[in-house]
Amino acid sequence: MSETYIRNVIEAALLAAGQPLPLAELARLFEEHVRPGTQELQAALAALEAEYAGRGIELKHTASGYRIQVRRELAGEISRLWPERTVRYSRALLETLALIAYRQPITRAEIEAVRGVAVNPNIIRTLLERNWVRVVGHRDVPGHPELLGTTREFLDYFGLKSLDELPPLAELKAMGDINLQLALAGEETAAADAVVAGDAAAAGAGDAADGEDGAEDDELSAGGAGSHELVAGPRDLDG
Amino acid sequence: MSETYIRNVIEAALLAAGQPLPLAELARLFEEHVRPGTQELQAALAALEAEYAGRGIELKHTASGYRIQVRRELAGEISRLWPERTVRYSRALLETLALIAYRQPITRAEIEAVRGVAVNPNIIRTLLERNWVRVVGHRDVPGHPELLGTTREFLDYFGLKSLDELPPLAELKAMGDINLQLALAGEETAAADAVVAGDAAAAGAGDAADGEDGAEDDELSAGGAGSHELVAGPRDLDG
Amino acid sequence: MKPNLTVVVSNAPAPPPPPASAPEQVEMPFAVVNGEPYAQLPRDLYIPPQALEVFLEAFEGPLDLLLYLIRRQNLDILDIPLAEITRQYMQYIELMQDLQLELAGEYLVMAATLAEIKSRMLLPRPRGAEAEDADPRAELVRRLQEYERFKRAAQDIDTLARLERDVWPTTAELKERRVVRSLPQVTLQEMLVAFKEVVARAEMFAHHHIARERLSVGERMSDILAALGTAGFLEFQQLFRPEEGRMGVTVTFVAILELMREGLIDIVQAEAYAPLHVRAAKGGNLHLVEDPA
Repeated sequence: MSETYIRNVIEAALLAAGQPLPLAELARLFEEHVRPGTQELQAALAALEAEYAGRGIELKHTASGYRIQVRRELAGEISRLWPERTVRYSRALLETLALIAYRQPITRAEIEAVRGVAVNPNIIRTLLERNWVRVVGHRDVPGHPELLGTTREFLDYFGLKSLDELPPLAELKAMGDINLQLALAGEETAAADAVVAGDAAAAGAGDAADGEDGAEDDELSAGGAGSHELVAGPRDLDG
Repeated sequence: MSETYIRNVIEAALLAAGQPLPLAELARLFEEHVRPGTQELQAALAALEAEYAGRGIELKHTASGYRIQVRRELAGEISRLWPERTVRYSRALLETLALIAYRQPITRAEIEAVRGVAVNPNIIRTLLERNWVRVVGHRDVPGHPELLGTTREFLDYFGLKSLDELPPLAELKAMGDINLQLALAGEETAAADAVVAGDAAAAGAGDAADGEDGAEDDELSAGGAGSHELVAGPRDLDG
Repeated sequence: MKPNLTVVVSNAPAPPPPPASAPEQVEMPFAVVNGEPYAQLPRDLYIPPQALEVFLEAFEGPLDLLLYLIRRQNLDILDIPLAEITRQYMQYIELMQDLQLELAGEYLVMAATLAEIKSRMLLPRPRGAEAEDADPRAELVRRLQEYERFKRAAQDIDTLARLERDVWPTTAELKERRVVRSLPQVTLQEMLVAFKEVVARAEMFAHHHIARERLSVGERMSDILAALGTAGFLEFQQLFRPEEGRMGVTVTFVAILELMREGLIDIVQAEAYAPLHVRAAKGGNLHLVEDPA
C-alpha cells in the first residue's frame, strides 16, 4: 500500500460519502489483505490535513468521524451559492438547546425552570426534527415527562467531537456575606456607584449549578399559584 | 486577488455545491470589486486540474459547468461505502473452516467424512477467496485430492499467533457454550482489534451470531439429501 | 398611556459604554426600526409604538428583562439594589400592559416575587442564620445567574462554526458505483462452537474418532507441504527453524514423520553422508489423517 494510494482513497471517500466517516469505515474501503492499519490511516489523514493548510477546505474530526469541509474563512463567498438559505435560530431555541446540551438528560419543566418562561412546543419540535435532540428516556415522576438529550448529529453540525468540546459554562458565584443593612441603606446610591461588577462569568471556583433542578421545579409551580394577586401587587410597591 | 485565493474559493465552491457550476456562477462568488475575469478563473481551474493529477479526484467540465468528481480508478474502493447487505457465513462454512484449522492438512473427502454431508464447493471457494485457507499439497491417492490448510491471514484475522492458541478439543468439550463465550470474550476483542475493522460491523456480526439456526438447518437438510452418504462417507475414508 | 411612555424614557438613562476591562455582553439592540438597530432609547419624545413592542418582545422572559435592567446599569448581580430594580421592572410591566402586549404570566409571577423579596428585606434578619440563607434575594440571585449562564451558553453555541452557515460539507460525485458485498465477519468463538458441534455429531458414528490432538503438528505439516509446493525440493535442514527452540524443532520433526507416514513426502539422499532432501511424494499408500485403526 503506497501512502499516496491510501491518501487518495481516503480523500475521495470523504468527498464521496457526504457524511463524516469513522476510521473503521475508512479501513473497510481497502481489501482485507491490503488493509492499512490505524497508524497508516492516521498518517494519511494527517497528510491530508497538512495538504489542506492554506486551502479553502479543511479536514475536521467530529463525533461521527472525519469530514472535509469548507473553511469558515470562506463563509462569505460560499454562502453566495445559496443566497436565501441561511437559517437563523431564535434566542429561545438556542437557550433551550444550550440547556439540553449542558444539562442532559433534562425535562421540559426543568428547562422552563431555568429560563423562567414556558418553552414553546414548536421549539422542541424543531430541535427534534433537526435531529439535534432526541428523547432519551422518561423521568420517573408523575406524568413520566420526556427526558431530552442531544444527538451525534448535533455534535456533527456544530463541529464537535464530543460534549466536552462545548464552550465551558460560566461559573456561578456565591453571594457570600453581604451586609444586608448596608445593602439596604446604600440601595439608592448603589446604582450610581456601580463598579464593574458584571464579571460573574470570569472568576469563581466551585460549580454549584448541578442537581438543583428539583428545587427549581418546586419554585415554578409554587410561584404559579398566586397569579391573580400579581396585578395588584406591583402597584403597592411604588407607593 | 491572489491566484491562490481564487483557486481556493473555486475549489471550495465546487466541493460545497454538490452540482456542476458554470463559470458565471463561480465569478459571482467574488465581491464585485474583486471579481476575477474569465481568464483568471480559467487559470485557476487549470491550476486545480493540475493539482488533482495523481489524486483520487478530478476536475470535469460538462455541459452544465465544472464539477469535482471521484476518479473512475477508485470506483471499486469508494463503492465500498455503500455495500450490499452483508450475508453471514453458514454453519456449514464455519464447520468446514474449523475442521481445516484443527485437522490440517485435510482433504475435502475427509471433511465430508467428519461432517457427514457433502461439502458444497462454494464453501471451499469462499474460504480460498477469503485467503483463510490454501491448498498445501495433494494427497497421493487416485484423483490426487487437494490438501487444505489455513493461512497466516486466517491467524491474523482471528488474532492468533499460531494454531497452538486454539483451545484443544478436550478443553472445548469440557466447556459449556456459555463458558466458552466467557473464556473467549477477551480473545474475541483482540481479534476484532487486530482487524482494524473492530467496530460497529464486527460488533454487528457478533450480535447477529445467534438465532441463525434456521438457515443452518436448511443447509444441513439440503446436505441431508446425502443422509445415506453419512454412513457411506466414513467407509470411503477407511478404504 | 402617554405619561407612562415619558416615565420610561426618563428612567432609561443612556448606559455608559461598557468598560474595556469588562468583556461583558454588549447591550442588546433595544429596538430595530427600519432595519436600524437602536441600542438606547431615543431621546426625542415620539417613540413608534411598534418599536417599543419589538423591544419588549425581545425579552425571553422576566429573568431576561431583570438581567437587562441589571446589566444596563452595570450593577453587581450579587448585590442587586432591589427597590430600584423592582421599580424599573414594574414600569416595564405597566408599559407592556398599557401597550396591551400579551403579557406572559411569568412576568406577573416575577413581579410578585420581587415585591415579596422587597418586603422581606425590610424585616429584621433572623440571628445566627447564614448570610446567604438570610438574604431574601439569594434565591433570585441564584436564578438570575443560572439563567444568565445559559443565556451566554446559547450565545457561545451560536458562535460555533455551524454547518451550512459557517462551514459547508463537501461532496464529489462517484459516477460509476459498483456493487460491493462486504465480507461476513466471523468471531473465533463462532468457529469454535461450530467445531465443537461438528465433533459432537461425528462422534455419534461409533467407528469414527477424532481424539488426537496434534494442532501444531498439523500446522507444521501444512507449512512443509506448502513450502515443498513452492520449492519442490528442500534440504532437510531447511525445514527446521532453530530459533524456535527444542519444542519447535520437535514439532517439525514429528510433522515430517507424520507426512512420511502418510506418504505425502519422500526423504531422499543421493549418497551416504550426503545432505538429506525432502520432496513431495510421487507414490505411496493412502494414509488417513483420521485413521480409525
